Amino acid sequence: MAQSRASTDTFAKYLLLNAERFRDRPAMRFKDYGIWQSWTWAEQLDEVRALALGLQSIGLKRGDKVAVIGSNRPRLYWSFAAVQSLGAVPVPVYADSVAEEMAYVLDHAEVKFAVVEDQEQVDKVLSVADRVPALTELIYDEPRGLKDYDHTHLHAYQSVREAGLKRFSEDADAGPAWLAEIEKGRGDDLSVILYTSGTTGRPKGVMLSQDNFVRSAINGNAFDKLDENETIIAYLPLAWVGDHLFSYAQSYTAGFCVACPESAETINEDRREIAPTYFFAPPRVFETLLTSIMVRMEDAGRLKKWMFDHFLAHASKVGERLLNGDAVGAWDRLKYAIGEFAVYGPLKNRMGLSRMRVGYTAGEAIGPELFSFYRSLGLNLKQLYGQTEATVYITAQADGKIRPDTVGLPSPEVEIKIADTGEVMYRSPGVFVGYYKNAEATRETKTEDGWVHTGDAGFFDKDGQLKIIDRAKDVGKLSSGALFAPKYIENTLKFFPDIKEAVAFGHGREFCAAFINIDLAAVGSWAERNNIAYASYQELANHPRVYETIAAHVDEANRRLSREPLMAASQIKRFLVLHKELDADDGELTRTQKVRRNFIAERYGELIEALYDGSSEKSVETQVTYEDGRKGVIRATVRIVDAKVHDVPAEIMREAAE
Amino acid sequence: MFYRTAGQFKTSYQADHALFPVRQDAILLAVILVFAFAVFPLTASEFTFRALLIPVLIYSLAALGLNILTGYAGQLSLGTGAFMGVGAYACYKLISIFPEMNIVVAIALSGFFSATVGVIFGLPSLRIKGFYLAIATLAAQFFLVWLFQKWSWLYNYNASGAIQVPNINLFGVTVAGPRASAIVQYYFVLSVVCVMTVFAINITRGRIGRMWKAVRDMDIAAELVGINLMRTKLMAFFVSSYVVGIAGALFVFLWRGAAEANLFDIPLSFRVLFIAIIGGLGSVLGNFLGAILIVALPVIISAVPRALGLPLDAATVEHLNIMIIGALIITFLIVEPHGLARFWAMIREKLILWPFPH
Amino acid sequence: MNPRPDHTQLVAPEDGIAKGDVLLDVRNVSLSFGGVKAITDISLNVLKGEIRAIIGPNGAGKTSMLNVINGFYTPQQGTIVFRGKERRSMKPHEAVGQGIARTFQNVALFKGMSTLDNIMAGRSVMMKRNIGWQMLWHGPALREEIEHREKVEEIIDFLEIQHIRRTPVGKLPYGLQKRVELGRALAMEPSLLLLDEPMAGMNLEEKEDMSRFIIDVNQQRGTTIALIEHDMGVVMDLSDRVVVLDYGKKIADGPPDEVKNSQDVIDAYLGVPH
Amino acid sequence: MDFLNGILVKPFADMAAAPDFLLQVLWEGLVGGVLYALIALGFVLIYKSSRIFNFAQGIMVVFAALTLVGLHERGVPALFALPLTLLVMLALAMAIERVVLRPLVNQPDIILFMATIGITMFLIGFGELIFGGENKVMITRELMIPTDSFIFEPFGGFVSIEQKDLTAVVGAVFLVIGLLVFLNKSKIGRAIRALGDDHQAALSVGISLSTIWVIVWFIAGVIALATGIVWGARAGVSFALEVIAFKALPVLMLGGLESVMGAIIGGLAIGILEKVFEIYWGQPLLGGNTEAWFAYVLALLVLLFRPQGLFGEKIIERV
Repeated sequence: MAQSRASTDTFAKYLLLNAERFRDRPAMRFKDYGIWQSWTWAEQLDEVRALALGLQSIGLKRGDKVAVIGSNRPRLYWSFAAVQSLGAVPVPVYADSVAEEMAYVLDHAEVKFAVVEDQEQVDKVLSVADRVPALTELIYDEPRGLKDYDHTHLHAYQSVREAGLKRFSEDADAGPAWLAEIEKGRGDDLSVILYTSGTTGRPKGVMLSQDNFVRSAINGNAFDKLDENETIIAYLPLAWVGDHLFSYAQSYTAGFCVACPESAETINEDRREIAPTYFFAPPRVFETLLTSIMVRMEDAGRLKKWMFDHFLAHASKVGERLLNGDAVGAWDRLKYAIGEFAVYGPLKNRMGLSRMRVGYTAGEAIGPELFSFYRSLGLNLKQLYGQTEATVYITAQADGKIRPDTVGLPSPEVEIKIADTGEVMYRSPGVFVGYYKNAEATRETKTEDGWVHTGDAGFFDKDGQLKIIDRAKDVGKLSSGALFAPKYIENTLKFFPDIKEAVAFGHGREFCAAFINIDLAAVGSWAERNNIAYASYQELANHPRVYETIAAHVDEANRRLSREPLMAASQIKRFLVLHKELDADDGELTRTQKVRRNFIAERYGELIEALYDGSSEKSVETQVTYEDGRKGVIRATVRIVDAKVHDVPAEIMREAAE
Repeated sequence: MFYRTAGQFKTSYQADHALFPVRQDAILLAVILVFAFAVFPLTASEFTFRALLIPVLIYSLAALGLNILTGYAGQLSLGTGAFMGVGAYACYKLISIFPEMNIVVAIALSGFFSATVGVIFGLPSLRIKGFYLAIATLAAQFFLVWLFQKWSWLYNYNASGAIQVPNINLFGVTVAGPRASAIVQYYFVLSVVCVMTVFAINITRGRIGRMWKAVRDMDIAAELVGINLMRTKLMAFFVSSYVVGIAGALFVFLWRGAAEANLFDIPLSFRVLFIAIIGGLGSVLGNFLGAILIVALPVIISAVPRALGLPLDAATVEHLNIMIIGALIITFLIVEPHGLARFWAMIREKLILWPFPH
Repeated sequence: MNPRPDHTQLVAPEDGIAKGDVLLDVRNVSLSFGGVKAITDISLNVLKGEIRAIIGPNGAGKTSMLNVINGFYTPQQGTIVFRGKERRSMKPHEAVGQGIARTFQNVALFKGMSTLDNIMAGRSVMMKRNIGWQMLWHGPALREEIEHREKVEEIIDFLEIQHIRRTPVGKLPYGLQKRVELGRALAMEPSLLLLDEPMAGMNLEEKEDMSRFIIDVNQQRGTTIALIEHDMGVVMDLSDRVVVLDYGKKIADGPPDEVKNSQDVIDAYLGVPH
Repeated sequence: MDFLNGILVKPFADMAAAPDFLLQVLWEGLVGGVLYALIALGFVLIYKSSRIFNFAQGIMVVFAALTLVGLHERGVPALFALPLTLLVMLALAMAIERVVLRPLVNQPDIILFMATIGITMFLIGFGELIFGGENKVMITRELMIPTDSFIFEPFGGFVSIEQKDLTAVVGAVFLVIGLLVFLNKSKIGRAIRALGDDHQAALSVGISLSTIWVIVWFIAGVIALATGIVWGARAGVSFALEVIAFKALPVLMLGGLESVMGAIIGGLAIGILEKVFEIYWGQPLLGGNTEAWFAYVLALLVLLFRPQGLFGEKIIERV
């Protein structure tokens, strides 16, 4: 059964290979019942085989689609491999999708089976089952509360697994037959269909082949020198391409161990325990982490606070240079070493990143200050620019010389060109097969010769590093003709821990204006310390002193924008603090928590008008969706405030003029 | 700061139930043990052994015994000194009657005598609670010390009324008596204390320890989860008095060399109680910290003025000593009522959370 | 292969009583304290597998009733038949031995211990290794400890209190303390679980959670539950049968709907004088 | 048989044979009992008002006596030294309230108890440092306490009653009566009594908790001084006196921690019984000095049957 690397073109084959070469090395850990339950590769093979045989016996066939819905737990990862081993296609679905969204995806993908986490997901799937005609069998992991459900087409994972084990032990042919089934797998087989939440319209099903993932993963492993000694913690949605690549594809190809946290509440604790060597997170996670660090340090004693600030300042001075291997004076090195002992080391320890060798931020642009903060601590955090359609990698920053304002060099085997419109286009082994049942969209995105439109505007700088400005279609112009890149402005604002989300407007307008969402954790803690009572987010957001604070942040953001020749014109003239948190349940954010600007512009049209008509306040009614799906209306009077616009500093004017 | 716990995870309950689930704690303990077993013996003077190291260990053990009863099982006792006396006298009689008996065996057996007496005086705890029980334990204190004085069989009818430790050999080395060297006695005491401490830790972290703590925290609820109060309390008295008895035997045989009845009087009981309370009730570590403080304090108080060139007479030092200990007790209770162990726990917590304040 | 239990171990123990038969029969019990009558000639039964509620206004004798059932008080008159065995009195820890566990109106946890230890303490009775083994720790004592830890972890998982596993219970908010207390009672694997106002002092969300746990305990583990509750609404949703006490007397007994419409009950709750 | 005879018959025969001696024994016991009762009273007052088991009560007796004698030794006239000592006791009460009680309010009982042991040690060290550790003679004569004896001859025998003992008993009776009047009739007294049950109720009287504590500790100090004078006159003044503090503890067990009457009756009962036991059983049969433990063992036996003491309120456990 010896497999050579060359012939391993599917994940099922990698599973067999790993069970041999990494037999007793850990493949999977899961914090459950208080300890890290662990499985070696050999055991993982047993689990996957048991599930595969079980699924087969309840009717799963080659080519069937299987929805996988739930949080990061071993059994759901195993179902990917089990489903793929039989030549069927897993379709991971965002676990927090409301029933409506889920119904569309399940139906569109024509899923026949669904493997879900618990009662909540079972209920959701059952509630839309009549709209998903293809769906026949439902398998759940967590049996709690499901005892009295009709089990004709509902199966406990445990019982499917046991049926598989029984088949394997009783039927001597079952094992070999399964292996034969795996042998039938080819690199160009479909590996998964990932539904992108798209900023507009219905989600599209991105079809990715085994090759797409295998080759991207191998390239990624080589690029970052990942091997079987890594450990990662799997905590991002299963349906996100990044998680599928990092926690599944790279784990299988490199043979490293994936750790699943106990629950959403314990993720920080769990990360600290595991201390991943390879870590990935969208900027939002780094932001939250930084905010919580700063909030917690607020309560520290004077001396400790001084020490903390002092060493962080030193880190921001020399930390990145040290990491980049630049020359740094001996005294600064010594001071940095003391800082490492007293502040940086402990801080990394508390974040659970002490052992991190390689870290990526991906998904969207990260604020340069935020990025630098982590790097200055000595963390090898890098940016990665990618897409579902590319199987993640388009560009990535290589170890060493890293500049925060670029997303790095093209990844291995990726070709990139900038279209006349300024749009970035790429071609690579990771390029997707097509959109499922949507040839038209496929044609719009992918050219005949395999180039894919990213939809992002960008350019290569003089080092050949790619710089992304914004979504190609979002980059607009002020009525003066000056460039308006909303995301850039928003990121500048979001640098402040008090600001959780911002939405900038200005295309075709005279000036730039913004909606701001405060960060309840940061501002709430500030309010507590200052004895400001508040009953709700809305009340806090509307508090005059909160407005004062935010105004100061906007002013600082404007000062920063004024230093950028391209951006100086789009300083924020007016802003308001929004009366509710932007929420994916209301469609204001995507499931990956990106702002859906057009939707927001439509929904809050009156507020935008108020921003530009000079009024100082505006009463609005907004419909909201609660967690349980009920709808309600909140009313608020939102105040609008003017911000100061800064002159462009003279030396920058000169530079721009040159 | 020093505690970098990231990456320390447990894949089995065995590992989770290890004595030191955090690696740095194990390292710290290893360092301390190296000091205790190697560095101190190589560097300490006779005076240091006799005035500091040996008494610290013995008092720690006595406080550990008391802590089991008071800190874990919640039964306040003011009669520790007398129970130490029972251990000492029992050991003395055992050695007198069976001169060939191995000293380790004799000490181990003498614990059973104090344990038995402890259980007898613990019987009232089934009906009496709180301060009433504390006073009741004084009955044991006064009665037993009276007995040590009046029952001359106990001290082999010596005219002096005191017990005198003969020279005793263990594997050819003199461990007790006038000829024993301090370093040998130190090693002997250290070994006994280590073994007893390990036993105590194991008992207190398992089923029995939980039952004790349950009785301490809320005896009614403990009874209603099926814990037999009588057995649990008497078990605490038994184990506690056993350890205290051993400490008493060591106290006389490995340190003082001779003892009169009034050595085991109230002041001894209180000294042990202070050690347990200042160290921290419900903690094993605290007993050691408390003992270090209480034993070292008089030494320091007499040493400091001498070093400063202010020679104080012995009586003044003694008075100052008592006064300062009194003041210290109050200060400690105000600053950290849960003792030095909690103090350390807080420091440790700070080090783990560093740089965060909480 | 790594065994991962699936909530199958902790079910109510076999006690020889079939589902739907009488598990507990309280017959003509009266209890008084120095002349003050707390309970007057009350009879009621609890069927195996049901959720039985005892309700009534303050001072109706509900808690006294539970105290009689689990042996904390000895009634002056009447008998109690549990699992076919008749008795007048027994020690509370003997009641535990027979399979009765309970929670308290004012949380009675061991404040100095962690959540884990509190629940472990609930299994003290089932742990047998003697002090000799405990001293050595490794070997049988550790094996036993781990064996019970596994079951306790299931309960922690069941009650969704993983994140407070190591927290001293004294520091927990009230709602969580109640949950830990339920966990401790469950750890005793009782045939009959007595809950004294499990939702007292909780907000709506906590009440909903607690109701869900109670129902899950009853349905998944088959544990028979007798509970006291002040909040009528919760009781009516939760229980199979309800008995209403007032001034130590039984004034109604039957399914929730029936009881709700009983005039006596309405009067009692509205405080009509007797 | 001899043994049983020694326990059950002979002591009573001895009593009957020498009733005058029995009377003398009873009187001695009574005087001892009065002192026990006084110390116990100090305990009870403090316990009732602040739930503190004041271990330092015994040492306050010594400290008060020592201060009185010490002041006199340094040339302060006796009658001036007395009010000065009272001032010292007031200062002590205030210091204890400020330094110990206030920072420790709301701590568990055992912590407060330990703190009073700390106070005890501090006072011992402090007292000895200032006034020296040697035994001193109470300034009985200077305080105009008669030192002669009344001699009676009942049953044809001989009973001697020292006048200072008689003064002590009479003085104690007045002190107790005064105290009871104060507690029952005055506003502060009622507040003190209420405090034991309910802090809020006591505060509603309009006196701050601190004030009440100072007053209570001061009263305990006054009682201590009275006890110290009497006891010092009998046994001399030194820290060896602290043993009487331990004597008061079984009194408390017998009488109950909160009962004033219990303290008085318990004190008298123990004083008399331990003397009788010592004379008729202890010395002939047990080698004497049984007073060291008799009171405790007696109290322990009583408690086994009445865990709350003879006068304590029955504790009903609720869940």
